[in-house]
Amino acid sequence: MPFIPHTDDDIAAMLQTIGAPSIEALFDEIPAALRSGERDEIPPALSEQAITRLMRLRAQGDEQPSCFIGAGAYDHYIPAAVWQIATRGEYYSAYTPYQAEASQGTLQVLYEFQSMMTALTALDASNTSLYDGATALAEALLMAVRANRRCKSKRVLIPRALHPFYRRTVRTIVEPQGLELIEVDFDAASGQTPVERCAALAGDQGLAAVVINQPNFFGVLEAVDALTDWAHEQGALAVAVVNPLALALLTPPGEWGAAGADIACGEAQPFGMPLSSGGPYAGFLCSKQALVRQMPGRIVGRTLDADGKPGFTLTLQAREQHIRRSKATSNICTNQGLMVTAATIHLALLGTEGLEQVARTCHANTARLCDQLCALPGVERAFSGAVFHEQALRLPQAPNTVLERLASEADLLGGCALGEHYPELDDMLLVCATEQRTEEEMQRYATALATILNAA
Amino acid sequence: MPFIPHTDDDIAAMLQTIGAPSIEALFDEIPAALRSGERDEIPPALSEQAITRLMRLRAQGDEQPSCFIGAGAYDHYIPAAVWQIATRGEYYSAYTPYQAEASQGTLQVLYEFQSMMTALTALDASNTSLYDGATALAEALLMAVRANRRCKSKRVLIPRALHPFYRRTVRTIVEPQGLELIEVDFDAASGQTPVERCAALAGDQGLAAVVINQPNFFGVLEAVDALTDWAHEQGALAVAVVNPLALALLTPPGEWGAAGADIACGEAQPFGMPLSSGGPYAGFLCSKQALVRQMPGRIVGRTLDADGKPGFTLTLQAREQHIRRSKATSNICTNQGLMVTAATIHLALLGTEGLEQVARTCHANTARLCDQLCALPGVERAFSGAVFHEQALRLPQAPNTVLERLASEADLLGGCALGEHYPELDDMLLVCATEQRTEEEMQRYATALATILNAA
Amino acid sequence: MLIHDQSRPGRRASALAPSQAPEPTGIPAQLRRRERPRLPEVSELQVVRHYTRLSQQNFSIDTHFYPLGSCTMKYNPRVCNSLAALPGFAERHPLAPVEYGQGVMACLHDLQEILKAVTGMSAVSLAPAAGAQGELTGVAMIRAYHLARGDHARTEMLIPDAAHGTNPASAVMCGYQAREIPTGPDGDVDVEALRAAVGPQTAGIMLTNPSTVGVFDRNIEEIAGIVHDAGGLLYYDGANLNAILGKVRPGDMGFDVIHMNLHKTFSTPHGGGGPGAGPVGVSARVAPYLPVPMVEREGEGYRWLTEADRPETIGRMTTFGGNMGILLRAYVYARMLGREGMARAADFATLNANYLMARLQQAGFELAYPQRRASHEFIITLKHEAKEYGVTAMDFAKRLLDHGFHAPTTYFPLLVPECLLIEPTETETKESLDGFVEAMIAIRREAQEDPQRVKDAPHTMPRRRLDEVRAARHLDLAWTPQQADEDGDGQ
Amino acid sequence: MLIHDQSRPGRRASALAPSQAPEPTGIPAQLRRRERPRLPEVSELQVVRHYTRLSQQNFSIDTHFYPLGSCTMKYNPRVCNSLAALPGFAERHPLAPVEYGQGVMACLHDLQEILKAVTGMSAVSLAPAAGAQGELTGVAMIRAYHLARGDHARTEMLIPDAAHGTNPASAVMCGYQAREIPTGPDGDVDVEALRAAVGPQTAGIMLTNPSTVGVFDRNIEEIAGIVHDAGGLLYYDGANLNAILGKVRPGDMGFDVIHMNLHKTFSTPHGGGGPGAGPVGVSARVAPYLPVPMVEREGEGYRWLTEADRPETIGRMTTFGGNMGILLRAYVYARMLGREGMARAADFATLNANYLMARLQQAGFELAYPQRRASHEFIITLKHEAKEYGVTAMDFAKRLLDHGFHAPTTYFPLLVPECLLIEPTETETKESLDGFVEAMIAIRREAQEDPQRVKDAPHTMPRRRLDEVRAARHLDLAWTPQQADEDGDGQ
Ligand SMILES: Cc1ncc(COP(=O)(O)O)c(C=O)c1O
Ligand SMILES: Cc1ncc(COP(=O)(O)O)c(C=O)c1O
Repeated sequence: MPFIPHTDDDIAAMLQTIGAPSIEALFDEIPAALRSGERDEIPPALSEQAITRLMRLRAQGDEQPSCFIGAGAYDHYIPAAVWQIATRGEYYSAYTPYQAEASQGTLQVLYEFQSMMTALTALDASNTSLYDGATALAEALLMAVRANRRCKSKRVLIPRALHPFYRRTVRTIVEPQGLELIEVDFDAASGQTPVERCAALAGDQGLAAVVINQPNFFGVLEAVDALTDWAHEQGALAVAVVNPLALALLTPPGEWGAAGADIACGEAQPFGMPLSSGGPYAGFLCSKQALVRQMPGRIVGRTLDADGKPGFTLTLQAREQHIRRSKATSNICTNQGLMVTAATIHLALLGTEGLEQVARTCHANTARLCDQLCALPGVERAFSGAVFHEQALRLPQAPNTVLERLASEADLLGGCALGEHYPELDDMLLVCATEQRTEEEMQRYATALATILNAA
Repeated sequence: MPFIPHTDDDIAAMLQTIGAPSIEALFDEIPAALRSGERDEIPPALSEQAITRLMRLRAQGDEQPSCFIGAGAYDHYIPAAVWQIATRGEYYSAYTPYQAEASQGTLQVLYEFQSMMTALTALDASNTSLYDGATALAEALLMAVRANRRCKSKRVLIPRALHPFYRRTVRTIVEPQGLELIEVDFDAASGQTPVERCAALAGDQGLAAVVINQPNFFGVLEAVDALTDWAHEQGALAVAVVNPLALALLTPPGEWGAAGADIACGEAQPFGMPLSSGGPYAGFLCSKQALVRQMPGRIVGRTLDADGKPGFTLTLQAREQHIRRSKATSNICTNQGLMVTAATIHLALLGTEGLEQVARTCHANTARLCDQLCALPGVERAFSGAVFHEQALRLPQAPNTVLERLASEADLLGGCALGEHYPELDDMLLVCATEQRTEEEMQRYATALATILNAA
Repeated sequence: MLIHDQSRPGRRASALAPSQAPEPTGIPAQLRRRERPRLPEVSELQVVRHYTRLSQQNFSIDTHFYPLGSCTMKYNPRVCNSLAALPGFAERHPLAPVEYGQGVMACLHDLQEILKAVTGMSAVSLAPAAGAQGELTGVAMIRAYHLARGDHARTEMLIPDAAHGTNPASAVMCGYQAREIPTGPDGDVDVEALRAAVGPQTAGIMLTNPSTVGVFDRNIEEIAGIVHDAGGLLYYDGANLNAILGKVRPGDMGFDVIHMNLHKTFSTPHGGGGPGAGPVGVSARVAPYLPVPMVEREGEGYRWLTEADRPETIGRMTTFGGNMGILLRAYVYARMLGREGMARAADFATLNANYLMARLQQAGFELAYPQRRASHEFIITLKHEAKEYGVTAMDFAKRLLDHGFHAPTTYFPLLVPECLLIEPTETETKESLDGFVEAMIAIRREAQEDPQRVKDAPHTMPRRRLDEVRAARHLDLAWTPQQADEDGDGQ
Repeated sequence: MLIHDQSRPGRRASALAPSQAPEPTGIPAQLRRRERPRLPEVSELQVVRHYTRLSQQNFSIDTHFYPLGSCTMKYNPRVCNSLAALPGFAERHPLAPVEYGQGVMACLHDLQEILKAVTGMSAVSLAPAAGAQGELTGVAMIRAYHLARGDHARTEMLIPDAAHGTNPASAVMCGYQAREIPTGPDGDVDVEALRAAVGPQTAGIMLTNPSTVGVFDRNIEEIAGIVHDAGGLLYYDGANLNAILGKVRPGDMGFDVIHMNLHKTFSTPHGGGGPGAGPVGVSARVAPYLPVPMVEREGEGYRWLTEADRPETIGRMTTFGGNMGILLRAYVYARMLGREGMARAADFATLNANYLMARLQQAGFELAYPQRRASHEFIITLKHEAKEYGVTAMDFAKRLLDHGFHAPTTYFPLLVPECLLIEPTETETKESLDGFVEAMIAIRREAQEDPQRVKDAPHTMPRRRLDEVRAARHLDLAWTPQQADEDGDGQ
């Protein structure tokens, strides 16, 4: 019996102790009419060997060519040590560290993660993860609305240049609580979100929060200082959504504008998490100290043990559902602990310098690729705003057709067509060349695109 | 600097403590004339990311089709847990357990391995590995010659039906010490090594040892009882070379004939070691208790600690080179510890029943495959002797040509052509279908062979 | 010592980074950060050694019996991990064309089908990232269902007092008021109280069955009738599905919406706090509201269903549609169990729980519901021990650590005083359970003879008992450079 | 507890085996075993838990500073492991056609070239499975060289008394008598004694340089002259190559034959006792005798050189030609170091050794060769401490374990009394070394104040000091069913 250690002798002895005639008898409180049997729709058991064969076959079919898609998930190099350590049984098969004394390993890793995220964001406090970037933003907005006592409304300003899937997810999660999401459009020339457009939407009841995305979905860098200051002038909290890798180079949210963003959140996937068709990743959320009691999710604190030795424990649990139930800051319980473990190891391996090198290389690769592509007739940078490591390009042919041909003819995934999410941008392609992309691959892209465009 | 933690400050402080002006100065005892610099022949450093890219490309090219080759190395399923645990840093990056108190993990694993091997061979003692099957046999013969006080000569009888690479390796290793290797031929009809042929070669000076191989290179099962009894009648030690997986089904060497084989050795690769182009594998060596002081290699014993608690330590070290130097039983020092760790976990996972299932399935698969192939005109079993999981087949076409066509047309490696090693068997192919081979693969083999033979 | 305390300026694990990259001249100076972030600067060996040693300070399934009630800490098969990590799966971009995703989509599709069959629901979406998100999703679908019918009056979600904290929290996140329903003395929901509570304001009820007190609610059909008659829907919290897998199906019990904790019943790793996966299943009338994406079979291949295909969907739950790597693990596990293995999990989880319960009762511990069968878990109350020896459930829990056992869940559910919620799971041996009983007996004996020793526990862990009050009062949530300067050489 | 002690008849990790296979009717009954072997019968979780917990009882590089002299315990990069385990490499059958092996063969070929370049030898074979087998191979080649020249009189191999035990053992395995050459007071070989020992019976000399006393023999040129003039060949034991990598090449020193311990200098794992890899390099005149197989480049591809190509070869060293998986790891490591990284390893290994030596000397410990530079290792002698406090080198070694440091090599080389041979390697931080010095000082203080405490060490390991005498007297080398019956419930 797979995974079940019971011998016939064990079963007999155990039933005798229980005083039950059979295992079946242990289910005698279930109304007989409700009982069901084996389901033919479920296939019969496979041995480990057989399922391995099946899964290897399926995985082989999914092996993808060189990837120039970014759009919220990025192909970064993950050092071999990261997952060899993160999958050690002691991390992999432990639960949430409720018994602190028997979980110092996980707890310290989480504290170190918090320390790394506060260092990157220049904020005071971090939680130990939310499900992903989009849900982190949803939680950040709920948190901001709860925390913002100055503003009576639940109105939140969100840039349209924010990832469309973030906006969709946020809507699902926050609308039942009556938050009103107001989208502010980007400037068609720069790709940025101008303060003036925000101002036009401020309205009478005020804004509880303003979302500032750096870089935005188009890779474009926003004027974060002005936006933050403007948000604060409105009495709104400034909620930053950032690519944490970009923070190796960019002004951290805690230093935006005069007072700094109040909350920063985003997707930690660039820190050691495989692309894996979209998950598991990890959302992060940092804030100023004053807001920490409104934070959702687990938080680890350093304290002392009975001998006065420093140690770690979950803290501020009174915010959480298992204590506060219907009054909790969030319903989140299981989060993304293992991914955070990987992220912590990943960041420790890279260090300040390594992370900066990765960020710089991504920036340089994307710039180089775009220089090559924009040398082709009819291809041009779609927006004038500076970018981090993604760039929207305007193509002289339908992006979807170009993508199909790039895949079949040059064995590469050329980017993300923008038309599906922004109908008015249906001639645009969003490309990203991380540090994983080689000269040869970029050259191949340029050559193939030249052929495709020529042929038309 | 890859892998080097020193900061400039560290270097300066350390040099000051040493009282040396520079690192270079620390090499000032090396005669200047001998000093060399960087070698252009060595390529410049690659980052982990770059070497990963290179090695993945190279490994991709080596991915092989379904494999029906055995001939001393077998494609068995390795449970995922085996290497996930064996590569835990505490096993992977430890040294030989010289400090027993800080190495109980490795030591107990080795003791458990010894226990598993003695259970399989029905002998009293096991060492903790030699380099591989062939060197284990070489050591076994040196051991037998040392131990056999009754026989003055260093003559050893070796079956020609033993793996050709074993015979070649043994020759390299034992001939410098004056051992005389006498090869006894197999019976062309049965593929077995008849006692009568052995008897004809016994000679006047007697034999120190007789090698008995079960199954032999052709997969054929030898009459081990008769051979063992005969060897003992000659005053020779009986040295068994066995596939340890086969021992799930076959009489263990310790029970061969009236008195049992004296030494058993072989290749532990079938126990959880990847094929890996030929290594690292692990040789095993077991013997009767009386011979244990002549054993080569590390041996672990169970003993008590100062508190009377049972624990493990290397024992009988007086046999070994680091104590006995030129009088040691062998020069072996580093052995195959990690592979043995994997083998122990592998065997614990399979257990008695699982191992027997694997052995049975290999036997059945090979039989089934051969039934299918022998249904083709001109294809027949080459020997009449019963087999474990390998079978020599006689083909109506040159085996090498057949193999090439099987590879290119049916994407499978059809076996090992025997002509290279046994000129008189140049129409033969040795095939093996382990538990890894599926119905579909075997069917594919039969169909392809039919096509190839038809076309001729 | 923190990894930060090992940092020295200029130290690097430099085989890992790409070679010297150029200044990012494309980024305007005013957007560049002024000071570099203070991440640890350490060598690769330091990182490996630090996190390897830290790991050894954890209890985990792979090292210890971990009978944490409501959490189903059973063996996480190692092969699930290695197969989900195959490059074809791990390296696939979420937005890669479906032609490069037929493998993963086949697995997801098959998993949807397996989950439908085993729960008796008519449609499943794999989108939610964990159990609590499954709840949010489920309640949002209930809300969508009522609103679509123009029924705006339903503002209350009924929730038994025994329920997990996520239930009321999820209900509130969806804009409902959570209304508590008491549990009867036998552990079943108080049906009369329920009857009194339902009405036109009732959106539905969230039930865990077997409940978190570890018993199967025998009145489930009656409860379903009451709620349905009042126009509400039944929500099934599937955290305890392991107890009834292959025995009885939520769909057959009358539930309209369920979530499953695959990291419990389908044995994906808990990872020190996740990731999980919380697929939702629904009856036909709720199906239109399922979150996207879902996988549909089309001819020989598979495609994503998105908002375009499912206009009434409540939407997306995460950016890219779920914890795929976890879903793959669950799929591998489900295939290894197979149809016959599902019920077997329930059989032996239940056998282990009832055996452990019987042994503890025979050893003189008081059961919360002695007249009932245990499901896969059960509760003992240490209120006598607390009263007589002054030793609490928490003290027992801490002392268990010294005996090499992770503590059961403490003080949950809230309605049983000084309780331990004990869930052994099916993958533990009889010897493990017997060892646990011996430890409990030994601790009780010690509580009589030397209570302080129990109160001071643990004694053999890397740390003694941690001061949680101090942690909350003197918040220390992150290493800072200043701290390092103050501390001198750290700790 | 042994895994055997957890065994229960009929228990199985049954997801792992293929389904019910038929009776092996093809095997005659008289060849079938009568009784099934008693392997442990345990569940998969029991296996995982048992070996995970056991592992935690080990010191290792990944967890502890491990300054084991002569063993070069440096960081084993994790990526070497994952790349060698890629399916294309790991699953390739040794007899698969070369068309399915160009990847691995390219790596092996490139590794041969790198090793040639860094050692200054003219040809390299990767066949030997470890250092000692490299020695056997090397000495066998020396023998073949003499025999090929018809020189049958050479029966002696000269070996310094400081040499590793494998040197004399390997010489004897090749049929030579081992003749010891003393070491001078400064650690160099006693040249006069050498001069007196050489003659027509001299097959060669086996040298480690830097030697196992941790110094570079300054007279190496003179030694080479003496041995060569006598018609002998020079054998280089490359166990200490890490000290001179990229600084001086054995080929340039005049060596004819060398082996390299890739598991030391090229950082492949020691694995609790292997596997290693011990490639041999030779000068042109010895090249014909190199063991097979070797890899040769042919056009754009690679092929194996076998006996057919190399008729004078001494033959095969292992069945299939070497520890390929280890060679791949070494190759990855070599490429990550690159040409500039080779000398850097030597630089920092030497810096660390000299720093640690200086600090210990300043702390009052006696160096075996105080007037000399350390190479990558050095020796201290605790003869004073032994005499004055009755605390031996072994006692220091055991007490170091309690301080969280693996002990250095003890009582080797044999010529220095109460010695510790200390090799920190280049991958350790200054903080590690400083910590080790503090521990040594603390132990010496304790030896003065409470010597028994040191003699009773270790105190904090999973076991106290183990009784080795008992182990050898009452041999207990394997679990047996009888034992289990006697022991009752085991230990
Ligand atoms: C009964 C019950 N419901 C819901 C949950 C929440 O699930 P998750 O932790 O996956 O969000 C849990 C988890 O502990 C639970 O035990
Ligand atoms: C100096 C010296 N020579 C030779 C050897 C033998 O090498 P191996 O253990 O790889 O067989 C060693 C290993 O410890 C050594 O230190």
